[in-house]
Amino acid sequence: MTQDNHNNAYKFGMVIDLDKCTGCGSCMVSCMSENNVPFKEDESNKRDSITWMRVYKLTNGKSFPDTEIAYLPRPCQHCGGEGDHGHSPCVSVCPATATDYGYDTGIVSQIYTRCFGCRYCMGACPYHARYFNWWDPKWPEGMEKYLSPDVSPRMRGIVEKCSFCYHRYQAARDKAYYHGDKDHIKEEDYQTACTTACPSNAITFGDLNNPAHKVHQIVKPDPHPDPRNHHVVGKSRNPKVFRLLERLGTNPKVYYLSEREWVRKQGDHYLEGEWDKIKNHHGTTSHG
Amino acid sequence: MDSALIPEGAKRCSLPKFSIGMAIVGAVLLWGVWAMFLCWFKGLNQTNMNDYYGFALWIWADLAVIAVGGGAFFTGMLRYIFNIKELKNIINFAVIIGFICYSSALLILAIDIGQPLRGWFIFWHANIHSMLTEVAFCLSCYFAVLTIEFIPNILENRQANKVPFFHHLAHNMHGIMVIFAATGAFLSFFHQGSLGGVAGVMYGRPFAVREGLLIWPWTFFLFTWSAAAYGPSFTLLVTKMTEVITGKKLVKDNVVHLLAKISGWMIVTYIIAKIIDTIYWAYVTAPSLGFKLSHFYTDNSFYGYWILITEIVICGIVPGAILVIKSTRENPTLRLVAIILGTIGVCLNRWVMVLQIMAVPVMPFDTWALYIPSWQEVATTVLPVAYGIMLIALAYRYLPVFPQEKELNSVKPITESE
Amino acid sequence: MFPFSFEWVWDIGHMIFFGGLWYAVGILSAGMIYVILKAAWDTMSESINNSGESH
Amino acid sequence: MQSATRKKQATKVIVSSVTSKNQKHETLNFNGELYMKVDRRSFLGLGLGAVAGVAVSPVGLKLTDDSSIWTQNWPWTPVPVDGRVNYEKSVCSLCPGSCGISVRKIDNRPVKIEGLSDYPVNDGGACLHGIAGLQYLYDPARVKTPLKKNGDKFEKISWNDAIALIAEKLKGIRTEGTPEKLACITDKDQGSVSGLFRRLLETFGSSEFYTMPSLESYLELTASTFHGKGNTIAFDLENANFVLSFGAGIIEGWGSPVACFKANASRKERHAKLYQIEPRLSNTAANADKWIPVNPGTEADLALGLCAVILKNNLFDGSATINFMGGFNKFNAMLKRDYSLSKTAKITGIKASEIEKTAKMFAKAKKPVAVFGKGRGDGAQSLKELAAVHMLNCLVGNINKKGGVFVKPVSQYLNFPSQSMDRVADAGFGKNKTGSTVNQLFEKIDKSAQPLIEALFVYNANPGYNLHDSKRVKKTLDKIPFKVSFSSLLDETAMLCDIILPNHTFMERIEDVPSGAGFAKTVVGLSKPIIKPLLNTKHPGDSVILIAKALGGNVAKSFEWANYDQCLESVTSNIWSPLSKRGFVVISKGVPAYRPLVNVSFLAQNPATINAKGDYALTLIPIDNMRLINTGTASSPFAVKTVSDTVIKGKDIVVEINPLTAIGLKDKGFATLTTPLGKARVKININEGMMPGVIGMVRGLGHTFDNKYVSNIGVNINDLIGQVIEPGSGLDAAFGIKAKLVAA
Repeated sequence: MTQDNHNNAYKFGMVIDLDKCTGCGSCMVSCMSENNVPFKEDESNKRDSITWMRVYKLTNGKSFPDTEIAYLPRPCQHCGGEGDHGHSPCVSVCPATATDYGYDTGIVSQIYTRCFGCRYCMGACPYHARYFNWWDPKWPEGMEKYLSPDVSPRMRGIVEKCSFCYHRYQAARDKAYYHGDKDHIKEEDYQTACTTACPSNAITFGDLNNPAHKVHQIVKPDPHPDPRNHHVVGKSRNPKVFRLLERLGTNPKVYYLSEREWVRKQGDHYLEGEWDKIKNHHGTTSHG
Repeated sequence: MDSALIPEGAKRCSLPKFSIGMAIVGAVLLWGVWAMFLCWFKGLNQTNMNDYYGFALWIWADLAVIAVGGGAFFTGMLRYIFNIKELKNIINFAVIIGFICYSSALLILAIDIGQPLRGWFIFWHANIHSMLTEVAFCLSCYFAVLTIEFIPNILENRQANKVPFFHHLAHNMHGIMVIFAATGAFLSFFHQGSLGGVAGVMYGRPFAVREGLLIWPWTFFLFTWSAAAYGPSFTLLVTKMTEVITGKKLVKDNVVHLLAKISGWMIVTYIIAKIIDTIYWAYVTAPSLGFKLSHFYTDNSFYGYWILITEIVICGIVPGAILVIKSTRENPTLRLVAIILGTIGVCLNRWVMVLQIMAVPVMPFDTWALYIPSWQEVATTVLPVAYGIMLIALAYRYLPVFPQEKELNSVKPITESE
Repeated sequence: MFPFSFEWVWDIGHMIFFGGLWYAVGILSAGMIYVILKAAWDTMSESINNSGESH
Repeated sequence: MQSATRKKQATKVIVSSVTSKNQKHETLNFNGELYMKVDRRSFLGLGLGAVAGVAVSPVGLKLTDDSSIWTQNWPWTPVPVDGRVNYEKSVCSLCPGSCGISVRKIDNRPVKIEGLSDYPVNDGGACLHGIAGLQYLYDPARVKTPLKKNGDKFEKISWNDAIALIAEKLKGIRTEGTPEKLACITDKDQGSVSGLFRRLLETFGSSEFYTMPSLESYLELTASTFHGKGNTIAFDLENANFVLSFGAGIIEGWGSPVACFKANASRKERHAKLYQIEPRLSNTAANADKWIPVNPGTEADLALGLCAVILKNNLFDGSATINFMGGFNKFNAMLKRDYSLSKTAKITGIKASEIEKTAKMFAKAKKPVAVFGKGRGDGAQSLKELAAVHMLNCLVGNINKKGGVFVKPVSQYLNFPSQSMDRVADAGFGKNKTGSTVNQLFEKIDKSAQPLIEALFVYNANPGYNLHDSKRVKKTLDKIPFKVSFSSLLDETAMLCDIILPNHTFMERIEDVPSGAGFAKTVVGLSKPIIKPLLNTKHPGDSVILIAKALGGNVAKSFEWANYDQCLESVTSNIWSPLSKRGFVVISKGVPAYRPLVNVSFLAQNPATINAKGDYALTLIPIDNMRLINTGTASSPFAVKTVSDTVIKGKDIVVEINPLTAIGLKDKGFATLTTPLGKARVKININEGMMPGVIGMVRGLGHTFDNKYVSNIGVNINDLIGQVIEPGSGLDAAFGIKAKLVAA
């Protein structure tokens, strides 16, 4: 079952510049509109509100007037799992193979018609990127007319999450196939709905395996496991780039970029004094 | 009126009195059934679960009943495989309790899943890497074993046993029960373990994750061990309750002492392992992920260090000690205290391994998630209790559950039919 | 669940897991079939014996 | 013996019942007692047999499979219809931003709105409201047909009858010889539809044409105060390297939002600085290089204080002051007198050293620009504040320089043919306008015993919601005998009107959409009908033309187009060809070439600073949140969904206060907010990013019309703040109001 997640395949990923992100919410709405996400009367309980892309507000914890705010958009992190072998926290626990890891794309899929709603994957995901359909999705009379046929609306009782707009990948693949080069999807042909919508261009999306792609150039992923923690693969060699809860070994494909140290520090947990030792360590020195 | 069905020589209360009792419990059961249907027809929005709290009250109940139902597999293993003869006097009851617990667990799972009509996908599209798949397979198979173990007892009903086929069937089943029991022990070992594994493999949740052996995190073994340790305690507790309610002595002291002693030693060994596991987790596993122990027990209104101390010391070391020491074990009051504490302890452990896991924030900027169950959740959690009481009452009334009952409650002893 | 379903992979994990499962299911069903048949046989033979006696 | 027989027979039945029906009949031969017992057992056996039989048959499997397939295709879960994908370009007109959009359609069905790449305003980006635009199109709360008020209820009415009714009323007013008693309120005065309304009023004989307060109107007012009438101001944010923003929510929807987002995001690469001056740590303040908390309402004083530092230290651009007129020395003397460093520090609550440092940084920056317009820029403002901030630009000489402020004539791309005026029209149009602003209009109507206005047209505006003291505005509206709303939704103002003429939404209509709101380039886009009108609505331009034709006479003569489409093509004839082909025309870009005069007379006399009304200890100020619209309509369900639970919780509005102010109040607890105007129940959010002594409440909530997803949530802050008219400008300058908070 263990397959190679490193070569000859796409590894789609994202880097979000938190200094550019303004928390405007375009990515959230673009995602909802692209992926037929429903809405209900009261969405103020954020713990039962389906937002594949959720924007968290971070504060530096200081009091007035030294307070600072940053926004952190959180799509599904499309974890590669420990050692980047494809055993994402959610995929490895799903009892019915309703969520799967695409070794050819690095995308964690969700099969709505197979999921039977045990919610184990939600428990296993530390990012709360997975959402349960507690209610039947209902559109006000007439509004179902704007639903896109590219993404099927989900039924009550199942789990859903960000798919990196997988249908856009399929469209790009079809296009590449049509143009006779089916193995090479162009960077601009496959972009997620949140990426294209972001008015600040804070989101960059592409193939982390492809050095020509912007994500690769920003992230500079380390192909070797972190010598301090062999579960961690693909650590960024850019000192300003981090991943959420990187130390857990989930190996997300969503990276974050910030010049602000306090923001980077909020990406993970550190024991006293650890941050100062760790903050300047950025992957191995060798190149791959 | 139903005297023809009551075991020969046994005294039971009058049918009207019995019916009234059943009606009261039945009302509670109906309340639970109503809630269950609400959850099925309207969906899980009937609960107060949410995306942070995907596992909630009844999953705790599910794990708890399976843990306390562990008395069945462990007693069965001791009775049939290790051939400890005395235990035959309590094995029927242990099996019934196990049957109730496991059927309840399956029912809860059927309510808990968002798409009950697709529940069978867990078998059909099984992901062998998932601990839950292992749970589902072993749980269903083991439930089959418990049913098989229960059937002879049912067939021993006075009227049923008059049917020659049933009589022979019961007899033949007893004959090869060792094979079923062995299979049951094997299955039970794995599913108890995989329930522990459910939490332990969640490496995205530093509160839950444990290192382990091969594919199994330590919680795998701890769960099996704790079920084997506390399960018999629960069997004894229910036996005691049945004795109090019926006002009769049903199991001889030597049998009770033996089971209590076994439970005691299992608890002591388990709690040592649990303490080692906790220390290793608190000082090695969690810090390696950047977490201090205080992260898991402070900054919220419910989960404090008290829960850790209650589980390990008050409901672990204390009952273990009481049951291991002969003098305290044979003191009925202390023994009762011990089996009650033990039962609470294992339930608390399951609570921590289900509910606290969900509550602890993982992302640094996230907050504690606490939730209060809805009445539908409470009702469906109470449902198995009502169902269990009814089934025990029916079984006690109509089946020869306690072989020693007649001997202990009549002037002239009657020999066993077996 | 079955080797003919498309998720099936002939790897060590599937073989051990499903091997264990089918083994357990096999024992249980074989055991039950055995006791039912034997009980039926016992009943028949007893009933034949009984009939013989009563006539 | 007896019992042994029974047992034997019973067994036989049990065994045989599964195998043979014939043998079962034998049991009928037994006597009664025996028969009963045997039958019960045979029944049991039969039952078990049946269960076993069904269990081994494929029926169970088939049913299990079918039921799961059913759950995968629940009929109540919609299945979107597939079709051919195509994209159409258009322009969004939900806000003054005027972004280009690309609409993805499946056959003729729009399914997604995205930003249009290469559009000169937004180049691919889009804001959440634009992306959610289809929710306005398909909103079930839309007005489906013309409505006429009868008592408290609306009745359906045909278009013909509605137009006839309006014409009859208006003719009545004209016959009375008081055409000036027809007024009109729209959102803006740019574009052909507003032009048609104004034309209708003028030819009818009224100058009572008002626009709602907007950044555009403030820009024009500021420009005319300094540089003469007919001018407007734009900010070259994408090239400025030091932006000193006086509370302008550059990433909160100020100006042309997406263009501002882009300019702001590019700061990182351009190493451009942003200093944000406002009492609250807004997203703009958080994103800025420096946040300077200022006492609310003292922004003008701070700006003048900064001017004083610049002048004192001779840091101003000498060559720029050549163009100054209107008493520069007087202005200088006034600053020396009233805005010494220590005085300014005291008023604004900012350290003197900080003021001095900021002034020097601003003056020494290569391409500095000072930006005004608190929040989204369309809220209450005083001309003093607008002017004081703009004075900074004038002093550092960044007018009509790259990265500075562009002063340019208001774009006149429309060519309406000359209109026909009769005697009544001339007389009415010649009369003085009742108020210089819409706020003043309502104040005068409210205070007057006579009906100043007999008929009112409201287009794309919701004064009954948007203006301060909205309860009083609604009462004032009630004093106007005849009101017509041109609206797609039954909003607060429309509900008070006598006739509602429903508009096509921007997805259903063609229209010229000029950019504005301080955007450096002037772009006219063409909004196109992406979908055929879904309801019995009309283009507002067509509604106006129909009314004009029904009025007859000189009015009808001035509206000789067959319909709006023809009108648009003719009035945009200069640019129609490129506009219709490319979808947009860039009227001007780059730095305007001329050096405008700078008239400082308004500031030289140091107009009074407006203070907040009331004597409570705290000050309530509005917050502009990007995720909530605060124009007349409510935000879309998607937008409301994204709003944080520290803004909306359930149906409650959450207000922000500093922990130091929150004495006796608990985070997430309830409190009663009291202002001189009224009370509201609010939830508390204790927030370190709020200045002590200040309460922040979001704008855009508390709509009262019927829409369960977006309406009846929280309170409308305009119910709690009363207007304070600035003498001279006529602007409502109430930046906030004094308030108290008591735990509830």
